[in-house]
Amino acid sequence: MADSVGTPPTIRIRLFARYAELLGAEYLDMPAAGLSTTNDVLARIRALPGGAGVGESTLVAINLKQAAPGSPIRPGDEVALLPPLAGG
Amino acid sequence: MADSVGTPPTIRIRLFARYAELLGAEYLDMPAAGLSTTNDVLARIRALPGGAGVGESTLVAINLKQAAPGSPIRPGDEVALLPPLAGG
Amino acid sequence: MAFLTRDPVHLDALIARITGPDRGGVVTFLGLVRDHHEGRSVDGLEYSAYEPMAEAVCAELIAETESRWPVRAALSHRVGPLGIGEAAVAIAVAAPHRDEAFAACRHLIEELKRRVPIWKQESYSDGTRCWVDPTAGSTKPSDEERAGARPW
Amino acid sequence: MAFLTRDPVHLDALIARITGPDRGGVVTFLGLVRDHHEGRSVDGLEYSAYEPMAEAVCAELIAETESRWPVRAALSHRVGPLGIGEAAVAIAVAAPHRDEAFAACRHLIEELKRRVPIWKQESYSDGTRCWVDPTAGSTKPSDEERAGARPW
Repeated sequence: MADSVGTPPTIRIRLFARYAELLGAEYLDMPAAGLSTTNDVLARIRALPGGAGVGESTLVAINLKQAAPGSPIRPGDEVALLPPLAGG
Repeated sequence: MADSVGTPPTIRIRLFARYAELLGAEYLDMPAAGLSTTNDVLARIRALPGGAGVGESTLVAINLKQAAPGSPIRPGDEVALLPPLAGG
Repeated sequence: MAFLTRDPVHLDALIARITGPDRGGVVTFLGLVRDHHEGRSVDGLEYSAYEPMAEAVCAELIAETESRWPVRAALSHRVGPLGIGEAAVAIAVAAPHRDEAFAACRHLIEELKRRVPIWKQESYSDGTRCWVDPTAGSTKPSDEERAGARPW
Repeated sequence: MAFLTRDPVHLDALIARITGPDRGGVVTFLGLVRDHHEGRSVDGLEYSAYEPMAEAVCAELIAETESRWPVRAALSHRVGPLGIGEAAVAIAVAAPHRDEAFAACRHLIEELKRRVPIWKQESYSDGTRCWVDPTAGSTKPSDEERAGARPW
């Protein structure tokens, strides 16, 4: 398929609330290379300008499901970084 | 006072729900003589036709306040015999 | 403010009486008329009360609840005939925090059942009626009640 | 049925969805917007959500509550701007007995706060805004937030 050559596989990283403000974006599409767990995603985000505010209490969801720290991710996944929840 | 001669002191006994049906009355005015505690009132009521149904679980109130078993009563008091409560 | 009412109870109105800018947690309890009781089919029921005492005890319950927890509380109890599904009792508690609102609301319904002089007569689909006795193992209509009909 | 809404939540409508002739005990919880938070005067706030996940988690909470207790449950959570005193969340639980209704309602609000991806930004009377972090000791506006204004 042309796609497999033309567009390298990506991970969509969703950002919310304070994290969206810190990074200045509601989502980022990143090359999947080197991103094999949620910890890799967190490390890459924290290296960006504003990313230092993505703290230890960040929850991570993969494809709308909360995931344990260090869960594996695959190309095409949507990984959401959730600041401390404040509903209710 | 004429009253003290003409009308001997009474106790008003209020009856509710099942007890009003059993005794056929919502209240009875009884001569206070011989009625010095709530137990005396219960005994007198239980001796009336239908009064046998006024059971051990009867609660007693004196002048709108729930009273411990055997509480003293005085002429002029309103004594209420409360079947098991069923509000709520 | 009367606690007993012959009219339908409105939860929103009850809540409106107790909320305030400092009270962010509201817990309510509604007791609705069920369509059966101990296996018998209920058509409707009628509540009666020793009204002046019931009013006094309800006021006492609200006062003691508001002194034990930092809450505002309100309650309303129906008297007279009710149909299936209608609210017999409504309680609302507002508090700065939800712990207190839950605890105080629970306390109010338990104490109301224990202390407020109100009685309930159920009418069954077979035409009999029965005064409900929560202290009894089960509710059986007495002979008088089967026969019908000393009017209340 | 959507659990998130931009419109005011109506407790009566929520209750009507879960009552039934066999469920005589209804417990509800309302979370209202308070006028202060940690000593600061709040003018209003705005909720935002990871909407598809929030809807999925709410559905999961209702399902697990209804399987753990013999209850029917409903909930509604606001997103968007809210004023002081408005209900941010409403939960209603109906059960045959009040024990279950209280327990299930309490469970729902605790789990909702713990698991549903919703965030709250408060606006204070001094013009600053702050994302509320219930895991933090206290809420302090960051420099970015003080400066104002990356639009959300």
